Amino acid sequence: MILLLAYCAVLFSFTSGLLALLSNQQQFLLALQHRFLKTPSAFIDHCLEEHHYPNFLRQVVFIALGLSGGFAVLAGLSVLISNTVVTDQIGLGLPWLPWHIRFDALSGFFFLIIGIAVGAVSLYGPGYVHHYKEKDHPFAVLGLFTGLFVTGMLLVLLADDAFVFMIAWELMSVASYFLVAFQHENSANRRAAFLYLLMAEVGALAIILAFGVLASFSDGFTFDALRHAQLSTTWASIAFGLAVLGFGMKAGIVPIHVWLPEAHPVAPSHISALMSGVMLKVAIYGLIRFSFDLLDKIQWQWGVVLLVIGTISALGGILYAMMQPNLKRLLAYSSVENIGIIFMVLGLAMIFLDNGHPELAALGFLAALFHAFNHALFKNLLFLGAGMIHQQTHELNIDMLGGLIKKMPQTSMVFLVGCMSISSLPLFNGFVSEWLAFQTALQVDVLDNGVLRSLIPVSAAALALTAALAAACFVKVFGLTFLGVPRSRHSEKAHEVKDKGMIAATTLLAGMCFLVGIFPSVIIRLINRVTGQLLNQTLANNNGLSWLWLAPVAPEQASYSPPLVLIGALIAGCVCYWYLRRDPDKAIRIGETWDCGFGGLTPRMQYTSSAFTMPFRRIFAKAWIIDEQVNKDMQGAMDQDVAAVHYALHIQDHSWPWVYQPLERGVNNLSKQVGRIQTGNIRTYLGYSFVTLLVLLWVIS
Amino acid sequence: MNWLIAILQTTLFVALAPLLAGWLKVCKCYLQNRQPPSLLQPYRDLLKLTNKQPVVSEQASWLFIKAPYIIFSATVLAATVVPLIAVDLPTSASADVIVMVGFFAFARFFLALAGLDVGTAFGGMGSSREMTISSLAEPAMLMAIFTLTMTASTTNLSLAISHVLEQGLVLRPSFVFALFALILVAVAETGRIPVDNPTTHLELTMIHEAMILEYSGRHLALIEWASQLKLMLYGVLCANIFFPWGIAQTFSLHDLGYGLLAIIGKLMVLSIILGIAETLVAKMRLFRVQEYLGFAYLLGLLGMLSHIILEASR
Amino acid sequence: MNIESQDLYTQIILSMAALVGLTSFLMLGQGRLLRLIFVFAIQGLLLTLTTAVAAYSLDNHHLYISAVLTLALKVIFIPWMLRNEVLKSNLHRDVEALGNQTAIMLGGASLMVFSYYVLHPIVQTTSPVMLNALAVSLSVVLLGMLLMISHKQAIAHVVGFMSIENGLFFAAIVATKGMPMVVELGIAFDVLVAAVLFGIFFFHIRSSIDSLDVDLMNKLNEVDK
Amino acid sequence: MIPVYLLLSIAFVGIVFFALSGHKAEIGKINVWFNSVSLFATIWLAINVLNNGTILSADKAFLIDSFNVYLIVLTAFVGLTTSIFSNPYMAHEKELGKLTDKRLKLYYSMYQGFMLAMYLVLTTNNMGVMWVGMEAATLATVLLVSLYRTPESIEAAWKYFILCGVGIAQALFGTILLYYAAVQIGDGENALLWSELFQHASQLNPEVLQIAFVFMLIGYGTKIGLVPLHNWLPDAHSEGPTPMSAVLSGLLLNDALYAVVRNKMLVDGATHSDMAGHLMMGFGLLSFLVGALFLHRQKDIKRLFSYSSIEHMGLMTFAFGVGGALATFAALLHMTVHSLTKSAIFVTVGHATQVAGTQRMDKIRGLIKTQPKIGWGLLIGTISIAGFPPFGVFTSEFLVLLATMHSYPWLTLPLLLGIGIAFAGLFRHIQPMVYGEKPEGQQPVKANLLPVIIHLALVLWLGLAIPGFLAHWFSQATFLISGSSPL
Repeated sequence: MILLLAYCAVLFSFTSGLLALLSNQQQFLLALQHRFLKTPSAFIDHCLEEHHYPNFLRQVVFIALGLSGGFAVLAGLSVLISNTVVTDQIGLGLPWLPWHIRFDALSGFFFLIIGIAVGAVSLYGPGYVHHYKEKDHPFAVLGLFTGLFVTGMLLVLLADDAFVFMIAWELMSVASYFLVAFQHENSANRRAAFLYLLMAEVGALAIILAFGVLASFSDGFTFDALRHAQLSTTWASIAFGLAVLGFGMKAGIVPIHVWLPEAHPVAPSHISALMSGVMLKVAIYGLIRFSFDLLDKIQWQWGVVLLVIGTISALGGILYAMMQPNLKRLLAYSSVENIGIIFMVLGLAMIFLDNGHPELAALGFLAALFHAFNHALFKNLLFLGAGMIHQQTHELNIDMLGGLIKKMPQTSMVFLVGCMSISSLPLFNGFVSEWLAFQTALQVDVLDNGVLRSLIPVSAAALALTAALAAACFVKVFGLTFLGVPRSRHSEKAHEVKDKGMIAATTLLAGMCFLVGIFPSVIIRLINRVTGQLLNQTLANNNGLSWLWLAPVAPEQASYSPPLVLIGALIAGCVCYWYLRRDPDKAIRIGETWDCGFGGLTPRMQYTSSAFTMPFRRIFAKAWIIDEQVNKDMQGAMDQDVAAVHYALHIQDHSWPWVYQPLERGVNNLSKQVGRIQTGNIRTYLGYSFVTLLVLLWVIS
Repeated sequence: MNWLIAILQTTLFVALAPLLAGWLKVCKCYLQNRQPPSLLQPYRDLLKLTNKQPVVSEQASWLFIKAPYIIFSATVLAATVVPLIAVDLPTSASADVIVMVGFFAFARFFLALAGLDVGTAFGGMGSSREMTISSLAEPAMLMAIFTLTMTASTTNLSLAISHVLEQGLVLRPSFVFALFALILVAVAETGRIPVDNPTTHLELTMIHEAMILEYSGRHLALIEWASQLKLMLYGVLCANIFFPWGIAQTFSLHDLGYGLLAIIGKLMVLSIILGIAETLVAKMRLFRVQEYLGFAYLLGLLGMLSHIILEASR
Repeated sequence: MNIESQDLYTQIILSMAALVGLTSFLMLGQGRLLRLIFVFAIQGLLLTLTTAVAAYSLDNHHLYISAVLTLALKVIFIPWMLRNEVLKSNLHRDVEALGNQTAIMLGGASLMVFSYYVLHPIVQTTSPVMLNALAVSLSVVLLGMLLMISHKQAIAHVVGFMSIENGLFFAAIVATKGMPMVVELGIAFDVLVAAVLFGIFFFHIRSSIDSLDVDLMNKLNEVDK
Repeated sequence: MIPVYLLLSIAFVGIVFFALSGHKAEIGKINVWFNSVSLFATIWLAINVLNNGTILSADKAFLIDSFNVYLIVLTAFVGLTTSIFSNPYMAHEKELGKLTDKRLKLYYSMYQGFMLAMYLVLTTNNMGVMWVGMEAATLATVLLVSLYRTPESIEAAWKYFILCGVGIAQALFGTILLYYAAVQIGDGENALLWSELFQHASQLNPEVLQIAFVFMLIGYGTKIGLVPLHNWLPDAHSEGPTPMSAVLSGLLLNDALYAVVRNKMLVDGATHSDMAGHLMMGFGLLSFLVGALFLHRQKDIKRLFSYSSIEHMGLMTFAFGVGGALATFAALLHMTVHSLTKSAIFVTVGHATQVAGTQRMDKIRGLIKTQPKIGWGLLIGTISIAGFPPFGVFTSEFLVLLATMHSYPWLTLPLLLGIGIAFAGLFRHIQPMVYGEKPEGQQPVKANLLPVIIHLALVLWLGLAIPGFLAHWFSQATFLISGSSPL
């Protein structure tokens, strides 16, 4: 039954993909109709009309997608609530290895995430894609690969043997590659797509090898067999390292993250939302499945590795994000940051697990999953919002926007919610998971190892720094995009999106961000099931999870009650509001902005993105490769008075010159050397085979 | 009962905050041998501002008008968490110290947005600088506070404080470090010299002032009040965490009054120290701030490590 | 082994082997195409004789057929064709300057030794005669390749190619008393077709680069200039 | 046995027929008919094999076991689809005036000649005849490589001819040594019959067989295109007509590998060492890596894919060398999917070159916008050959990786590198060709993409699920070769 729901989710997403292929096929459909339907129904005729058809098809495809999302949510919830594990086999795959399917709490939880995201996207989609021209950007391609993409992600979660896992994984990668390359007429997209697929390939190979290590110590590729693989610590560590490499490449951890900010922004916005919000979570799922489920014994050193990687990614991600003027690139980088946070907490969980504190491990694990959930919510929200902005203003460069809060009130509202959640302000969901992360880190006292005892607090402080930087970053985003005065004609001309679906989708996500922030224990109880299944250990203080209170370890150690806080906030707010607004004769007077008496404030006088982040640029100068140029045009006698100033700022990741370019150069040089074999002279070729022959003869005798 | 105490305490906080500001001014005037204004001057200012009609720029959006209320209530919420005269607050159970830091972040978030809202250069400058400083200050502060919470193995402030009380007078090197870190952070966060100058009116050196340049009337009053409250909050944190003696542990009137006197005494001493410091030290350049806060962070870290290695090592 | 103890057949075979090897050496050092072809024809003749002797002494009739085939192909047809080519593209006057001839010769000699060394493990399973024959034919093969490597002229390449075939053929006859008939015929057919094709190619090559120097055919290379 | 004779005679008749009347119009269609008859024959044969297992003809001339039966069907199938493709292709070439009637005649007749040689190699039971077939294949195709009579094509053909000739000669020497070892235990006439040899493999003299195998490997390896014997391959592929490249990549290389593997089985039987395996692994890995590196510096699209053929043949050779059930199964599967995919790719490549009017990749742009079918075909084909699921190439690469990880863990690193490098090398060239705006002067051409669709569909099917009878053959062949079966 539960499995049926899951299959429905997969099938519907697949169907939506196939349905998309029917675009531009209405002649064919008409033929079918005349063939089979004896009585022509008005409705079908109406649908198949020349100008209705594309719209109708779009609706159908996205409805199918939405159904798949809905079923995914249902399946996830039902498996989490019933707390069961269902397995199945499908007669595909290798002759001696049918596809093994397993649906447990962990998969269920991620089903939930995907389901919500896909549901929102399917609401949002029709309004967003209708402005693509069929000739340049055929809807068939977009719809087909969106469907396949979702199918792949869902299958990854269902997979129970290495083979089907890899197939689903690669399906996900390839489908999303086509989506990244969807608008392939500009070369940036092509380069991004290439880089993306390359990294996906390398990562996938690493994962295959990780499975291979396990498989070579066990019989068969099914996860059951792999679970019972008996390997030495060394081999286990090798497998873990490969897994971190493979899944981390997908998740976009520093320094192998560079493809991510290239690829995610160039896809259509609802796809970027799926990629950044959900696909990265699938990578997290893979890592969890591999290390917590398949590897029998966790080593605390692995935890340290994850902790360090995570810290670096979190800091690096947010620092890079801060410097981006392009909204979607910025969001992509902030995904790197959030993934980093998740890795940190997972690392903590591993450390506690190996040091014999499973209940704390459960806490960390829970924090990680909860943050994954929250990140899916608000990152989807933000990307969809960015899509709306782009649709209305045709502009993603923050420095060209501004003042949208008056033009697009609803969009600005939901976007504000997104920004507040992602910069982890209280009352919103981002804060709760961060709070849990801190609580986990603060339990360091129970450890004996001095190194860990000093390492973990430092990383906790790094987490604090990350949170603060994130707040700064998103102040910049919201402030420059929505507040102030429009910086370009585009943003002046902008107006609120018409399409109900887009508003509905974003509002839904925003509402969930808030509700989850107020009643986190609802979700946390679900995750508790997952920890129970995976680590055989739930929270130390399960009854600390009432709808009102959140006391994961012990009430006297730490407790947080969002509802009470909300009430308090309302009281305080209302009191002072009432007190100050009591007499109406002091209504507000509208005056013009204070311009120091000079007059003539122009929009160009406002702070821009690069201006806002200048202090950070100076303070953390080492974090980037900064190329900052100021050129003055001189004029007048002796060329002494400045006519115009040109300011150019170019910021680059360190990992380009340190990781990527060396590799590229290496391969090119190597192939150059190899090219010398092909001299073109036949006598040399004869010489090769002659020498080969002699060498071989000599070798064997 | 203790809910009542909590509310009373909060109102005390809100009520006393301007007084502290006034007292600080008085101290500074004496130190700089000037004629001090009356202690109640801040109250008069606030009252005057509340009765004035606010002028709002035509560029401003709803966010600009709502922001002061949000900022003020966020700060008040922070105040509810911190034990002023008595420990064992129910409020500090519903929101622990991390949430308190969250409240500060909340207020700051909206303050910065408000600064950006009217679209002047000053607003942007102010909020950019404010976010910079605070994002550097936050980890240092958490470090300092974590030292306490790990000693008391709780993040619930009132429990932590009572834990310190129970232990009696123990000289902890970690606390020394943490105290200094917290003081440095407090100076930075409340925008005092040497980081920021609350009394400046030269726009280019402003940080906090630059953001609220556009505010007037009751909005300005709220924001001023919020910042005084913030100052007092930090003062109380320093005082009650590290010198908790005198704070009431039972809710008998005698104890409460005693606690009130104690905290007033502590705050007076603190503000005298602060005044002396502000008189002696000159305001530093904006881009020396990171060194200053880095030092604070270092102190916090040292505190943490000395706690882990010296005091709780096994 | 000592040669007296062997029967006449073996002695003949061995001396033939020696002669064939010798012809290979002659070819290797030969710069003039016409002489090269001539020596090649002689090698073919020796091969024919060997085949005939083998056929007679083992009275294995189908070896006669292959003897005839060899005679027709390797002694008459191919040399004749090659000779025409040489005359057509009047190369019969110029001598190809072989780079470092002594080294090539020494190399050839060491190849001879090498092939003995390689085939040595076989000795314990078979008679030394076989070893000799096989070693000689192997070295003929290797020498043929060396010839192709050292000579620039396409015609020389064909000669080398064919002399490799000769080596193989020699091995086939001496060591294994001839292959199964069907294989023999197949091989002969292939050689014939190959010869014809060579003829065609000479034409094309000359028409494309109006020379038969293979070093001029290096358009298809991938070395960065 | 009838189907075998039918198969061979059809091809033979084809040679003669086309040689006489190959210039007529509609000749392409007739060629398609010939090949479909052969396909029918092979399917008939396959059904026979399915029903009553291995077939050994009465005179022991032909042997059809589960190792070669699917290769035969594959050969006939690819031959058919390629002929379907070559019909419009050659017509177009003739319109362009690149070809005369005479050469068209030659082309079609030699096409059948090549097919005949392939069938001969696959069906025969006699190692000598197998050699003859391989040589005949060279001779049949060498004139097709130089079909356009450009200096480059002649140069390529000459190199192809000489190198393969010399190589194959060494294979003959190997065969002679094999025969020499065989006559010591068996009688003369049957001594080269594989069925006999395989029965008495353990009695054969190991030393002789070792040397023999070296010669075989060098000889047939030249045809497989193993580095450093590969130099002829890219030239021949790039200069000949594209259908030729398709069958060369799809069939000739496979059959050469088939010959090597047959000999390996004997050697393994005789010398109970895995010397042969190690040699093959070494060659395979070398070819794999070098081929992958070569991909990066190609300018000609057909050269590009010929190097990718080298790389894949290297992978198969490596897999056969690794031995064991998994690797062997993977290698067999890979032979199938690679020839299907690669020939499909060459079909699209042929049309792409006609669309752009050149083989230079920097001149081919925006295929998807020019002629979406070709663009997508090329892109999907490349995705599949690069080893992305759910295409079959992925399955075999997956198995190879895991088998290697099991037996030689450290060799997975070079494999990993190779796959990554090869992928990058392919895509950095393919992407700009398919994507982007349509350059002016690039016109759609008359193309029949049925072969591409069928091939890719089959590869997809093999990737998702391997049909029962094929799995049965694979596992039996695996058992024959490696002595153990994955099932």
